[in-house]
This record gives sequence, C-alpha cells and structure tokens, in this order.
Amino acid sequence: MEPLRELAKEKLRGKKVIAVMSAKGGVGKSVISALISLSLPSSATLIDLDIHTMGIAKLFGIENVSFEVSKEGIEPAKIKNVNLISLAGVVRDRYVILPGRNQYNVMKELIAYSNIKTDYVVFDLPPGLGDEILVLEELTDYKPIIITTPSKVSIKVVKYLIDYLYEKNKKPIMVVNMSYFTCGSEKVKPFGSYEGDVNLPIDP
Amino acid sequence: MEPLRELAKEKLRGKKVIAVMSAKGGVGKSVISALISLSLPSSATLIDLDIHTMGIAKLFGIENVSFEVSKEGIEPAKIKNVNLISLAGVVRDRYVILPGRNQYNVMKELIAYSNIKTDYVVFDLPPGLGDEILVLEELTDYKPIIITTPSKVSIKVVKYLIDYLYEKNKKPIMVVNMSYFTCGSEKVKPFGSYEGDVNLPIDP
Amino acid sequence: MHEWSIAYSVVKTLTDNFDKKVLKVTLVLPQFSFLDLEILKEAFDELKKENKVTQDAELKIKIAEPIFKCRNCGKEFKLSDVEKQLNEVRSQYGEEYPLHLMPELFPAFLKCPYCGSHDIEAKGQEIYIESVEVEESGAVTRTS
Amino acid sequence: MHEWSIAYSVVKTLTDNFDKKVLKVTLVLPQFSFLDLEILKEAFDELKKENKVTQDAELKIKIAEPIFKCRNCGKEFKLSDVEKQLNEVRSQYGEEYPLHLMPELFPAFLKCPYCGSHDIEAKGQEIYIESVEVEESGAVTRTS
Ligand SMILES: Nc1ncnc2c1ncn2[C@@H]1O[C@H](COP(=O)(O)OP(=O)(O)O)[C@@H](O)[C@H]1O
Ligand SMILES: Nc1ncnc2c1ncn2[C@@H]1O[C@H](COP(=O)(O)OP(=O)(O)O)[C@@H](O)[C@H]1O
Ligand SMILES: [Mg+2]
Ligand SMILES: [Mg+2]
Ligand SMILES: [Mg+2]
Ligand SMILES: [Mg+2]
Ligand code: NI
Ligand code: NI
Ligand SMILES: [Zn+2]
Ligand SMILES: [Zn+2]
Repeated sequence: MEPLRELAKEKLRGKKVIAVMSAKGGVGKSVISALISLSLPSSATLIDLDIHTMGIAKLFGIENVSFEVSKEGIEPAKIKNVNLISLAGVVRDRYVILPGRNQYNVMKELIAYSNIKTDYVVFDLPPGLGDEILVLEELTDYKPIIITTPSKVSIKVVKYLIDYLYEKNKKPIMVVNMSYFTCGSEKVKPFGSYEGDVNLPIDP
Repeated sequence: MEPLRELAKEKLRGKKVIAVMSAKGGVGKSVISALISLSLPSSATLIDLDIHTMGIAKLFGIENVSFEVSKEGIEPAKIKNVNLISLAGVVRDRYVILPGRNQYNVMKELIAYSNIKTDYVVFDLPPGLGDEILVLEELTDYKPIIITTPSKVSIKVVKYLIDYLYEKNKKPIMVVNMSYFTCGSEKVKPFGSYEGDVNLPIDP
Repeated sequence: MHEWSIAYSVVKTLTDNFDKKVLKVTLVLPQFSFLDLEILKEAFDELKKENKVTQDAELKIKIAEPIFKCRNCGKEFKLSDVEKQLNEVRSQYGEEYPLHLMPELFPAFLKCPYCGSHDIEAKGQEIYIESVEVEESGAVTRTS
Repeated sequence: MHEWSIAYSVVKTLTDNFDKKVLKVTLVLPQFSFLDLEILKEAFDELKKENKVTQDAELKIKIAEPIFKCRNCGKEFKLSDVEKQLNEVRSQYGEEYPLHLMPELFPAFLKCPYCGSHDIEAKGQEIYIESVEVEESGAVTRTS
C-alpha cells in the first residue's frame, strides 16, 4: 500500500479539477492557467506541475519565496483568489535537473503534501506526453483544456494529445493562443490560421 | 556491461556534436536546429530527441515516413545535406505517451541504432531538464547552443540551464529568437528585449 | 511538520483498506528525508483515535538505508559518501529542506562522489506500508 | 536487420573490455522485441573474426520473459496477456515494428489488460551481457 498515493488522491477528491495542457511547449499554458485561475468565480488552487521551469511562480514573481509548511502540508502562496503551489516554494530559484524515473514521484509528492482547500484546482502542465498526464489521470478525473498556437507543428502535436484523451473518453476544450496581433488596423497572423473554441490575440 | 550504451557512444565518437537546447518550450529549438543543420559546411546528421512532439520530422514534412533499417541500423531520411533521424521514422505519425522511467532508454536506443556517417551531429532537444541532457552528457562531449526568446520567463528558465552547464564546465552559445517583428518601418518587440550572441527576428 | 500529513495518510490508508481492528502497522521511510519520528508517532497516536479501525494500532517504523548507484560511471555509494553535500543543502534551506519534504528530488541536489553526475538512482526510498496486523480470532498478518 | 547492430555492440564491448581471449559470452535479450536469433548469431560469427579477443567466442543467448506491472491498478500480467495487442502492432507496422527496434517504447503501444492504462512497467527488459568466460591458465568466468 502506498499511503502517499492515497493522500494525493484524497487531496483532490470531490474537487473541480482543470488541467491546462498541450504536448507542445511555449504555447501559453502557464499564462493561460494563471488567467483561468484568476477569473474563476471562487478561490482556486493553482498547481504548477512544470517542475523544471516553475513558470507559474515566475509569472507571479515569487520564484524565490519559501512556502510555509503546517500540519496540513505545504501552505500555498496567496495572490487575490489564487492559492499557488509550486516546486519553487520548496527549492526556491535554482535548477532542478531530474532523471525521468523521478518525475512521477516528485509530482505526486507535490500534490500529496500540499494544503488544498479550494473547490477549484487548476493544474499547469509541462510540455510532452509523460508522467504529468499519467499522474493526473491516476489521481483524479480532470477536465482538460488544451492550448495550441495556430502553427502547423503545434496543431499536429496537439492532435496526439487529443487522440490520447479520446482513448480515455475525455473531451477537451480547445484554446488557440497567439492567434493574431494588431498592426495598425490589420490583424496579422504570424503563426498561421486556426479556429478553436477560444482564440486569443498576441499580448492579451 | 551494457552493449547498447557502448554502441551509442561509438556512434558519436570523434564527431562534432552540437546540442540545441533550452529548458523552455516553444522558443524555436526545432526550427533553429533545422536551420543550423542545413547551413553547416558539410553533411550533418540531425537527431530529433523530442520523442513526444517529433517536431523536426513535421518541419520537414516526413512525419508519416518509415525509415529503412539496414545492417548499419536505422537509415536517416536525406534532405539536402541533412541526414534526419527521428522517432517518427519508427512509430510514424502517432502519439507516444511514455512514463519518465522509459525516456532515457528510448533516446539511447534511437542513437545506438541509427546509422550516423557524417562529421557533424546536431541534436534537437525537448524542453525540460531531464534525461535528454543526462543521456547526451553520458554519451559524448557536446557543444551547447541555447535558444531563448526575450521573454522574462524564458530568460529565467534558461538561466537554470546555464547554471547547470556551468557546473559541467560547458560554455554555451546564446541565441535569442523571436526578438522582434517588423511592423511598417518599426521593430516591434512583443516579448521584450534581451541581447544574445545572435538575435533573430520573428518569421525568419 | 509534514510528518502530520504522513501520519494522516497512514491512518487514511488503513481505514480505507481494513474493516477489522488494526493492531500494528509497519511503515518504511527513506533515510535521507530525516523525518522527525517523534512528531510522526505523536501525530499518528492523535489521528488514530478518530476511528475504530486504527484506535489501537501501534506504529512501527523502519528506516530504509539507500544504496545509490550512478548511471554515468556505474559506481555504488552510500549516504555517508554524500553526507557533506547533504549537510550543505540542510544548512542552506533549514528544517523543511527539499529532501526532507520531497526525497525524490535527491538527484537534483546530490551528485555522484566519483564522477559528479546528477544521474543517480536510489533503491527503496519510497514511503510504503510493509505490513499490517489485524485482529482476528487469532492475530493475522497481512503484507502488501 | 538491426540484429547486426546488436552483434556489433557485443563484439565491441568485449574487445574494449578484455585483453584475453573470450570463450563464451552470455547475452540477455528482451522477449517482446522478437529478435531474429539466427541473424544475430550469424552476424556475431561474422563480426567476431576481425580480432583475436572474440574470434573463438561462442554466443549464448537468454531470452528474459517480462513481468509487467501496472502502476495505475497495481496488477501484474504477462506477455501472453497482451498478445493480441502485440500482434496488432506487428501487423500494422510489419517486420521492423517499433517494439522490435526499440523495446523501451512498450508503454506507448501496450495497455494494461485490466484497466487500460499505458502506465506499465516491465522488469528486466534491457539488453545486457550477463557473463563472459575468458581463457586463462584454467578458464575463468567474469560476471558483470
Ligand atoms: N497571447 C500572448 N501574447 C503574447 N505573448 C504571449 C501570449 N501568450 C503567451 N505569451 C508569452 O509566450 C511565452 C510562452 O508562454 P507560457 O505561458 O510560458 O507557455 P507554456 O507554459 O505553454 O510553455 C511567454 O513568454 C509568455 O509571456
Ligand atoms: N523567428 C521566428 N518567427 C516566427 N515564428 C517562429 C520563429 N521561430 C520559431 N517560430 C515558430 O514558433 C513555434 C515554436 O518553434 P519550435 O522550433 O517548434 O520551438 P521548440 O522546438 O523550442 O519547441 C513554431 O510554430 C515555429 O514555427
Ligand atoms: Mg508553462
Ligand atoms: Mg516530461
Ligand atoms: Mg522542438
Ligand atoms: Mg522531459
Ligand atoms: Ni516536515
Ligand atoms: Ni531488426
Ligand atoms: Zn558517477
Ligand atoms: Zn492496470
């Protein structure tokens, strides 16, 4: 029996869990997870699963702040309605090089030891098709939000993720980020054209 | 003794090995590795280590082509002076979900079983700070080229990689991609400003 | 402090998996997380009271010594071989230092003492319940 | 065809690591890569001729049967339990199919027969040299 796994499951039980994902990097997953969390109707716990870049902590400017640890676990940093959990709160601002075989357990530990009190939990995922997806699917039933840009490569890569989720009977919401920028009165589309459930401009 | 590891080392022995890297995703690693390979003075083997996105195969439009396997291993696809090796040549156009603990060995197998004949070998790395870096550093002495965009998050993330390489006594070449785009006669910098060894515009 | 979370996870795992009274539970812990066993036991003894399955359970703790292996040079080493490195991390971060809270981060903080590689493995450094003894007509041991 | 690469890697590993004549080498192979052992032996017997260390070496092959374990549901299973899945992959890709060439890709192509998860492990499915016998005054066995 693995008590940590039970604990991680328990932390997410009965919550509304959203996973912001995209097998492609640099499409705006972190920016958009932050925006989604900030715009939810009640408090949300935002958990940064990108353990190498810890981008969420950087977006909120707390990459060098140690989180408190209480009887209930790692205490999130509070920004408006967002309770933020990041590995940065444990290791601060330093590189985390990690063999693949350790990644699953680090993500599991981060979830298991966090104090998650809110109804909404938003996960910001790293790029790739690896343990971040497997760990989430083993711990909870999440709602996927897939981010892509209009670029051909990104769309093809995201297709893999959609195929995979389809196999798992999950229907994602599609967000197309960096669709266009405004140059004078024109909409310029440097990365190509593609329609999603939501289309966002460059520099929102 | 691990014969596959010996084989992978042997394949890279005496070669000029360049690793195009950045812990951050979507900064242009794949596009730039392709451009670097195409512009080298002699033939180059370009090996796509991003086993989840297989972006290089997509850039060259061969994501659904099976590579031949000869007595000397997986035969690269030839495009001008570039000999291209990608997992796409083995699995074709389908998702590759993979637990972290398998990633190192898949990359090692890809290198060990490829027919590498050229003097130059260029590796396109996935984002992150994981097995892709460890496997390369265990197999060969590579020259790092780090790609970043001018965005704050990307620069901070790339700093981790620089710190890590510094510990390993490696001095990278810095490339700043998507520095600016030209709107009329102005240089617009949507992602901020940062000077590297090389600065590239948006849409090169 | 997260010893309370670990104690809670053990109580929760027991109540979820057993109906009969648990008499004894053996928990295996990684050595280099340097968990505070007194806090852990105190927390367990506090939390176990809340239900019948665990209220009389005794917590037995085993510390698993890591055997590290470097994937770069192939050499094996022990915790004592990286003690200096470990102490530096502890003094830099204080009590709730990263490997205390998240032992699986060890390759990010420790290097092979022979070749300097971070590509190191450690066998058996996960927290797990080794065995559980429940009350039956006679006492029965279940291992998982 | 990449059996030639494997044969080459064994010859190379032996010549790099031994000075004395190798009499016998035992190679362990993963089962589900379905390597062609005749080609492998033929390739080895061809390539070993090129140097003194290996020219009289006999290649002994052991096939390691995988025991799969699912990290999602915890169940164990055998190759025969996923045979149908495996045959589908083989018929889709033909001779040089992905798990033949790169056995470590198995979680991408196989699913747990109980819960459908791709998060599966398989012990002992790496290619390795189990033992080497070299010529001494008397024959000496080295294991690595
Ligand atoms: N709509 C947008 N317009 C301009 N810049 C954006 C937009 N969305 C994201 N970015 C920038 O793009 C970069 C990548 O975004 P990020 O959220 O870190 O991507 P990911 O998490 O997918 O890797 C960051 O520098 C971010 O500030
Ligand atoms: N200088 C540039 N101008 C415009 N688009 C670019 C530029 N460099 C890269 N891109 C686009 O940005 C996206 C990410 O590039 P890619 O090479 O796939 O990044 P990475 O390999 O780092 O993830 C792709 O759609 C690519 O076409
Ligand atoms: Mg991100
Ligand atoms: Mg990953
Ligand atoms: Mg890429
Ligand atoms: Mg990775
Ligand atoms: Ni603690
Ligand atoms: Ni073959
Ligand atoms: Zn070492
Ligand atoms: Zn299963």
